Amino acid sequence: MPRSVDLTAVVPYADHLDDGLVQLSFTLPVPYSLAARKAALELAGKMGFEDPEVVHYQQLTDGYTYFVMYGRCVQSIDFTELQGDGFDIEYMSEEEIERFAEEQVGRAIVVVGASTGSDTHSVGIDAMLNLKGYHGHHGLEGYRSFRTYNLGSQVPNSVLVAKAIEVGADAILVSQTVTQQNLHVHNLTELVEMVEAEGRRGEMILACGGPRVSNELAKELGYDAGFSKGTYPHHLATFIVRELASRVAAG
Amino acid sequence: MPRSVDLTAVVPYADHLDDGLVQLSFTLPVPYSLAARKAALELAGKMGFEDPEVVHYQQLTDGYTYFVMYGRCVQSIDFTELQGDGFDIEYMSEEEIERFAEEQVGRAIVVVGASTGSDTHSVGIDAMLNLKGYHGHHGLEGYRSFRTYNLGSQVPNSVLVAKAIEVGADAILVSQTVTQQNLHVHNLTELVEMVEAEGRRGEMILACGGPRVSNELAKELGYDAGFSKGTYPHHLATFIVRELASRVAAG
Amino acid sequence: MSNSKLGLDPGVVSACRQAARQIAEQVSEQVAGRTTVSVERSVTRLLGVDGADSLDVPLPNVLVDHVHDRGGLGRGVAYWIGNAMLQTGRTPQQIAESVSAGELVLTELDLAEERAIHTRVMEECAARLKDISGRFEERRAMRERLGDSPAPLRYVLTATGDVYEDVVHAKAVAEAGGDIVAVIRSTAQSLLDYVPYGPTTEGYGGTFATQANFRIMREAMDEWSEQHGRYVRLSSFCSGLCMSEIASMGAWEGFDNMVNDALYGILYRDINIVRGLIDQRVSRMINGYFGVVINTGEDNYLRTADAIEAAPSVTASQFINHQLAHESGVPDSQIALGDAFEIDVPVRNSLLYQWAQAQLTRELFPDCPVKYMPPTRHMDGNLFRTHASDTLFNLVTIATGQGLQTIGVPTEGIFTPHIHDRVLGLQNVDYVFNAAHDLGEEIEFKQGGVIQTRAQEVLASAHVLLERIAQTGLFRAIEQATFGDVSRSVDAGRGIEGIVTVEEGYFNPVVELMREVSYA
Amino acid sequence: MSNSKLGLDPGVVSACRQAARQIAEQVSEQVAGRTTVSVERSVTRLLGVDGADSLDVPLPNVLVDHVHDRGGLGRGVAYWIGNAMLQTGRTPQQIAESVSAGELVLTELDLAEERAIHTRVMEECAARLKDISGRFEERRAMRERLGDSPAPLRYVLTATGDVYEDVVHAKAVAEAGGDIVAVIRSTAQSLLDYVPYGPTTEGYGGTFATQANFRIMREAMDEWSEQHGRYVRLSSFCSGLCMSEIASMGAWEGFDNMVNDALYGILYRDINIVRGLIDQRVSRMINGYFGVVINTGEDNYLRTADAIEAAPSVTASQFINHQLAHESGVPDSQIALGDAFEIDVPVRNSLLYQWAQAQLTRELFPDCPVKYMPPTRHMDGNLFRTHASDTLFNLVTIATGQGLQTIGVPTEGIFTPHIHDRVLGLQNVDYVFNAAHDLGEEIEFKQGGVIQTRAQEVLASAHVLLERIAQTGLFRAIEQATFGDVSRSVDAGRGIEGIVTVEEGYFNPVVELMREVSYA
Ligand code: B12
Ligand code: B12
Ligand SMILES: Cc1ncc(COP(=O)(O)O)c(C=O)c1O
Ligand SMILES: Cc1ncc(COP(=O)(O)O)c(C=O)c1O
Repeated sequence: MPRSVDLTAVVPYADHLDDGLVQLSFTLPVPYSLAARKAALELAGKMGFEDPEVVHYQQLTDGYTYFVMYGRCVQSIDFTELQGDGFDIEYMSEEEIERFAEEQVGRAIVVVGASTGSDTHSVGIDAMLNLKGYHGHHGLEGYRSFRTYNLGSQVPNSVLVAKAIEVGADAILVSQTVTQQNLHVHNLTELVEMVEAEGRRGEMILACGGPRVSNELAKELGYDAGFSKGTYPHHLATFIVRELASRVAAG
Repeated sequence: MPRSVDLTAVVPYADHLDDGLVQLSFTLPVPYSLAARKAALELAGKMGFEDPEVVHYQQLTDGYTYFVMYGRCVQSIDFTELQGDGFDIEYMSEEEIERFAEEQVGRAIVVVGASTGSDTHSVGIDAMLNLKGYHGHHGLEGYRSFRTYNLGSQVPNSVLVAKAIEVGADAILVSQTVTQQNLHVHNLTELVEMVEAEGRRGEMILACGGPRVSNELAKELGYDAGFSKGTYPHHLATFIVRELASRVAAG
Repeated sequence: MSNSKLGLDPGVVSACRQAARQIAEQVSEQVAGRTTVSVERSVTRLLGVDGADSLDVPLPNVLVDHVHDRGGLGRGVAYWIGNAMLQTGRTPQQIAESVSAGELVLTELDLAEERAIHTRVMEECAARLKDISGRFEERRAMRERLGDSPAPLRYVLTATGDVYEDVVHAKAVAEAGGDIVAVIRSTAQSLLDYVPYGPTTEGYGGTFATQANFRIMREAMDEWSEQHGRYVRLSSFCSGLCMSEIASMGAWEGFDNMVNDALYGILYRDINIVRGLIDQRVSRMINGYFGVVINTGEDNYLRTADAIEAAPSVTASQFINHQLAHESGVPDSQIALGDAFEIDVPVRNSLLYQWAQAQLTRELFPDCPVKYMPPTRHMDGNLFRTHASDTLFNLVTIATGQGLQTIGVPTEGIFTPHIHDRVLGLQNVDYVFNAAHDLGEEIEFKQGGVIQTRAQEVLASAHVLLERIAQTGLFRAIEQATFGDVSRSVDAGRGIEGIVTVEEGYFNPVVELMREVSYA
Repeated sequence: MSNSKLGLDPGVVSACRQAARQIAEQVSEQVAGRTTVSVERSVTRLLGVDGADSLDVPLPNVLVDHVHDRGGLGRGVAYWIGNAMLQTGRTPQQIAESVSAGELVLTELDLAEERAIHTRVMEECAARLKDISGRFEERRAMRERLGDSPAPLRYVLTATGDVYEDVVHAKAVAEAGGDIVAVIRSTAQSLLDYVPYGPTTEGYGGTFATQANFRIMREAMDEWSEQHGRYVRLSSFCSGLCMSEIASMGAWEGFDNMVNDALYGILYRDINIVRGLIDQRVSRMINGYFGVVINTGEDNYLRTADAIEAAPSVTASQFINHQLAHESGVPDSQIALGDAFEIDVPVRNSLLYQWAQAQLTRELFPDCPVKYMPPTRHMDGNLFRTHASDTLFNLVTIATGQGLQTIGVPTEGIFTPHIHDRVLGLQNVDYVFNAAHDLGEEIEFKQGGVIQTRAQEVLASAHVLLERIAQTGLFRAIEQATFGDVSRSVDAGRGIEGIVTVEEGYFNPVVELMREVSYA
């Protein structure tokens, strides 16, 4: 008979339920040798994998060896706890958002956005804000209920914060694409600190986005939300109007 | 200045020394959702990864989600210990083996090999034993110092052991390719048990091979050595003549 | 051929066909006058016998062994069943059960008049075939209603060993665009001289082909097809010692495709040549009759012989297999000849040679769908290397318009695929089929260039080979390791003891009924 | 063009060239009579000035600012240096150091006779250029001795931000067959109006282009080349506010290639149009003079505009860039025009369109090497999807015979590549270049098929566009968002304050010396 998944103790599935197989790959800065292979196996062991196996390894250059491995993960996750966690957001459509905003906020919502620091990647923030939008979905500029300011790219955090204060923004929207050496973390942190230093953190929604920004990371850095690949303008708009409505409701 | 690798505490290298980045991928038997993503992140956390990140995830079918992730491995390996471990075997050439065998063994070395059980993959054992060999390297049949019996594929363990006893084999060579559900482990274990039951374990070298056989696994199962992808006949021959020579020396 | 992209010589092509016809006719003569235990078991199955005894021996085996032990198989099992039906008034299933229970000895019953027996059995068998055909009609209607995918169809293996896991994997395949799910068999089922009974969850490298497993898969995929509005086909293996039986089981359960090639068993499982070819003949007849597409196994040769050197043997084998299939009544549209993308990765211009070979197969057999297999032999644990080879494989598939394509997966060199590996493979297929959709139409090959020259050379060598085989006969050619570098002799091999010389009065209702409507 | 695979109309092609020539001439007129601070700084560099002051301000900046602050830059920095050399007998480097130390004010020295100044400076500059040329000669000899790879050359980026890490990555690239290592710059170096000094280890998304970093890379790669008997080229970026200075630095350190395109800075870094084009002119002159290959940046347009719609703008820009490069004395063999494989993955027949575009570029500029860029915009975190796109990209590269190819890596959509990612990318390149080695020779495109039609349409639209730009001028076209969907106006943008109108008696020894031997 078919066995069924125990959602309180989920492990990876490859060929059979509960086989736990995980693929991993990495480079070790050690010379290509049988000893290198052994090191990779031991390291996988330390990561908690059982029966780790090297299926491919090769020299990259003197002293560097690349591995492709498989191992059996014996840790498990209680999925039932996460399910309840309200993660599966229901997004509103453009029309629903307009109606909701009218009813629950009742005034133009002002947002200011930019790609900050030295980042010249503007396609992400443009996708959210410009009329053209993304994959056939309008950007916020096209919503009746929003008034948008898109400052473009390479915008210093100070300029963005000043503009937000100037126009009395309800939300600041930041895009970050270059993440090497955690550049985005530095940039995003600086912005929050500036807003706080100005004493405006309470008045404004702070949201950020980018291919390697997650909601978790955003919250950790002091933002209200973070958005990653696959975001459409109405996702962002849903979040903003709901958040504003609840703030309005809370007085 | 360039930093140098600390071989007593090696961690994975991706972009920078000691960044520890590892790529992993796996499927979880949970529905495609933000909760699934969260589960993957938590699981990576349990594997000991810091800053785990989902760079791609997708639904496979209802209730199954595939993930590609990166995480920072904080465990390290003392490579200096492994280096000393004699892993970097020096193989002899065909000529060296012939000479060594003449001098140190002094008689024909008899080996019997097969692909056992239901396994019909004979290319691996043929590569080791047949004259044609592998990638331009002779198989043992072509060595003056060896007398070889290749029983082919689909050979029951009992037949292989009987043949080995019959011809007074110095070594039994087993090939195993089908490994799903650990079929190879069952087959290989059975053979060792048979040889032991016959009271012949001491007299014979047992070696096995196959794409997913490792030296470690072989030893764990009671073999003297295991050989994986990339093995050439002279690797196997080097091992056999050295082993025999030391047994001869030990009396 | 008139607008051949390869500049093939029509004279050489028809000489090849002529030689292949000769070879096939010789084979027919050489296997004539014999039946096998498994052919007889498939007759019992198509008369409606199913189930197993308390020791898990399938009733078709019980029945056929019963007759065989008593020296009666030379007349054909149908004769004895027919007689018993007349004498006892029971159905074939009831007869089998009684025999199994030891309550009935078929060879000891009074014998009815021959004509009467024949008529009774034919009537019973015709009714069964009609049932099955009716179910296939419904299935064709379903396929039309849900809509059919254009070629190349995406053919995907599952191989977990557990039929319930295979269902999960098959759904992932369907969701990612797979058109045909093939449940790979547990290793060495080829060697069993019976078909296991019931659902199974413990196979290695594949899942046992049992009727229950077929049914479980079929129901699951039909459900998926209805829910998602796209028909998903199923496939399994008619190979080994039970070729024709599995063909019958597949027919009962509405399988759309069947790997069907005796040569695989002969070469790689050491099955006796004659046994294999007799079983294949009946097995293909059954597949052909119900509209099931058969896949032949030439691709396997390239797993053990060098793909560049062995190319002519692949082409020659395709000609022979094509004729053998015709002789069993399988029309072109149901003959998916085997071919593979197996040239070693570092070979200079390998893509050109692959392209030449793939195009050659298409031009030689324009009405056959061709089963094109992915790179596997030279693949290893470097998942990215395999994925790159699969990309070019997909390109050749679409550019040469193959009929069906077994997809490649990144883990080809290591595992039977993990659930996501096939999805990654199918995404690659989708991408390439779409990106290069009309590439085949768009390009022409240089006159006398590498591709044309290669194709012409392979054809010429295949021709020489076919002429030689027409001289010596297929059996001798197999002995000479013509295919896959493997040699087998005609008087050895597994299953030889299951060959039975037919006696005066032998008859086989399945063959008789099917030949009536056979392909002319 | 006579045996064009695409059936291009030679009349249209020459009309395009004609329009581009007109556009380039207009640009020359529009930027004439002006110099920039960075052009002047590169003059100081080519007179031998190097180093930085205690605040890390590079001496070329100290010197040029010193003259500029005193209103003297209209005569050119060479005039003041030459005068100081005559008056003080010091070398340019000593002069710069004295100025930096506040011991010398160039504009307050007595003024020598103009002719004498000119002669002295020309002599000094010629000696420096000769030094550099000599080193390039040695380098060419080394390249010949070690053997050169055939096109397409494999161009690979490193981008760790730490020059010492870049060395490690570059060695892995070399080992895996990379021909050219390009050290990507730290983000926003474009915006710095100076070149940082010394070795650096803290860049983001790339490593600062400094002379010390250039030297470290060059030494490491020369060592590798000698050890392994294969010459590895180096490349960096002449873009941003210091185009001509970086060209001089690259020349000193023996860099073989340079990305050199003002449009990148203008469109994506908001650098002023005029500033960009003046800097580019001198920068290209320097690259051209020493035999350095320049890479242009048309590929970038396809990262922000749709690759199908924007194709004519790419072709038009190639025509213009080609003429602008000619005007700066760069011969065809050193002009690697930009192009990219950037059509969105799900587009039906995208491979055919890519092929058409790639072939078009080759046929329009048969003697230019072309820099062909990998899919990046539509790549995501699915590493296998990216690798499959890279495989087809590699196929088009080899089949159309591109001059150099920036390789794709599986992580393109996520990270600057990890050390092994480039190796995986290079293995893919190796595989495809080898497997499809002679494919380009082998195939012809159907007359009036998808590929020919597409290429002809793109050319026709490019022609219309070029005629329009020839009417309105390049500046207006940029304002109208013709390239990359980005609009920039001529009187705004960064670096505009660094433009200096030249006065009577202005001279620039670098330009004068280089024009003598310039390409006719
Ligand atoms: C286009 C592009 C460029 C263009 C940018 C033009 C422009 N005006 O934007 C140009 C050519 C100028 C460029 C230059 C460089 N680039 Co670039 N570039 C890309 C590329 C190809 C596509 C990015 C893109 O437009 N994606 C499409 C948009 C729609 O996706 P997105 O940004 O993720 O946005 C979505 C979500 O993230 C989210 N989102 C994003 N922002 C926000 C904000 C808010 C508030 C919300 C709610 C949501 C949200 O919603 C969007 C829609 O779903 C990527 C590769 C790739 N495939 O990602 C490399 C890439 C981003 N570039 C990279 C680099 C390194 C550079 C350079 C720094 C290289 C160099 N040193 O020279 C330069 C300089 C740029 C700089 N300093 O900023 C790296 C970044 C590596 C890293 N992780 O650090 C990448 C990943 C390429 C690579 N693999 O190396 N680049
Ligand atoms: C060729 C082949 C076949 C041929 C075999 C013909 C033959 N006579 O050998 C045929 C077509 C018959 C076949 C059939 C099947 N195959 Co098969 N086959 C392969 C293939 C393509 C190549 C294997 C090969 O020959 N490699 C070349 C040799 C030289 O390499 P090697 O065996 O690793 O040997 C080297 C080392 O391992 C070592 N070595 C090996 N043995 C020994 C022994 C000793 C003593 C020593 C010292 C060294 C040593 O040295 C050798 C040289 O370096 C692989 C895919 C792949 N790329 O690996 C699939 C593969 C092995 N097959 C597979 C499967 C599942 C099957 C089937 C079971 C499928 C089915 N259910 O129908 C069938 C049935 C076979 C069976 N039950 O055994 C799977 C195995 C999955 C798994 N890990 O369990 C693979 C990996 C394909 C896949 N991805 O699904 N197959
Ligand atoms: C034609 C054919 N039949 C059958 C099989 C399955 O093999 P077995 O049942 O012998 O394990 C294969 C596998 O490669 C095949 O190609
Ligand atoms: C032509 C060109 N110049 C320069 C760069 C690097 O950019 P920056 O220095 O502005 O970060 C790029 C990167 O895409 C480019 O294409």
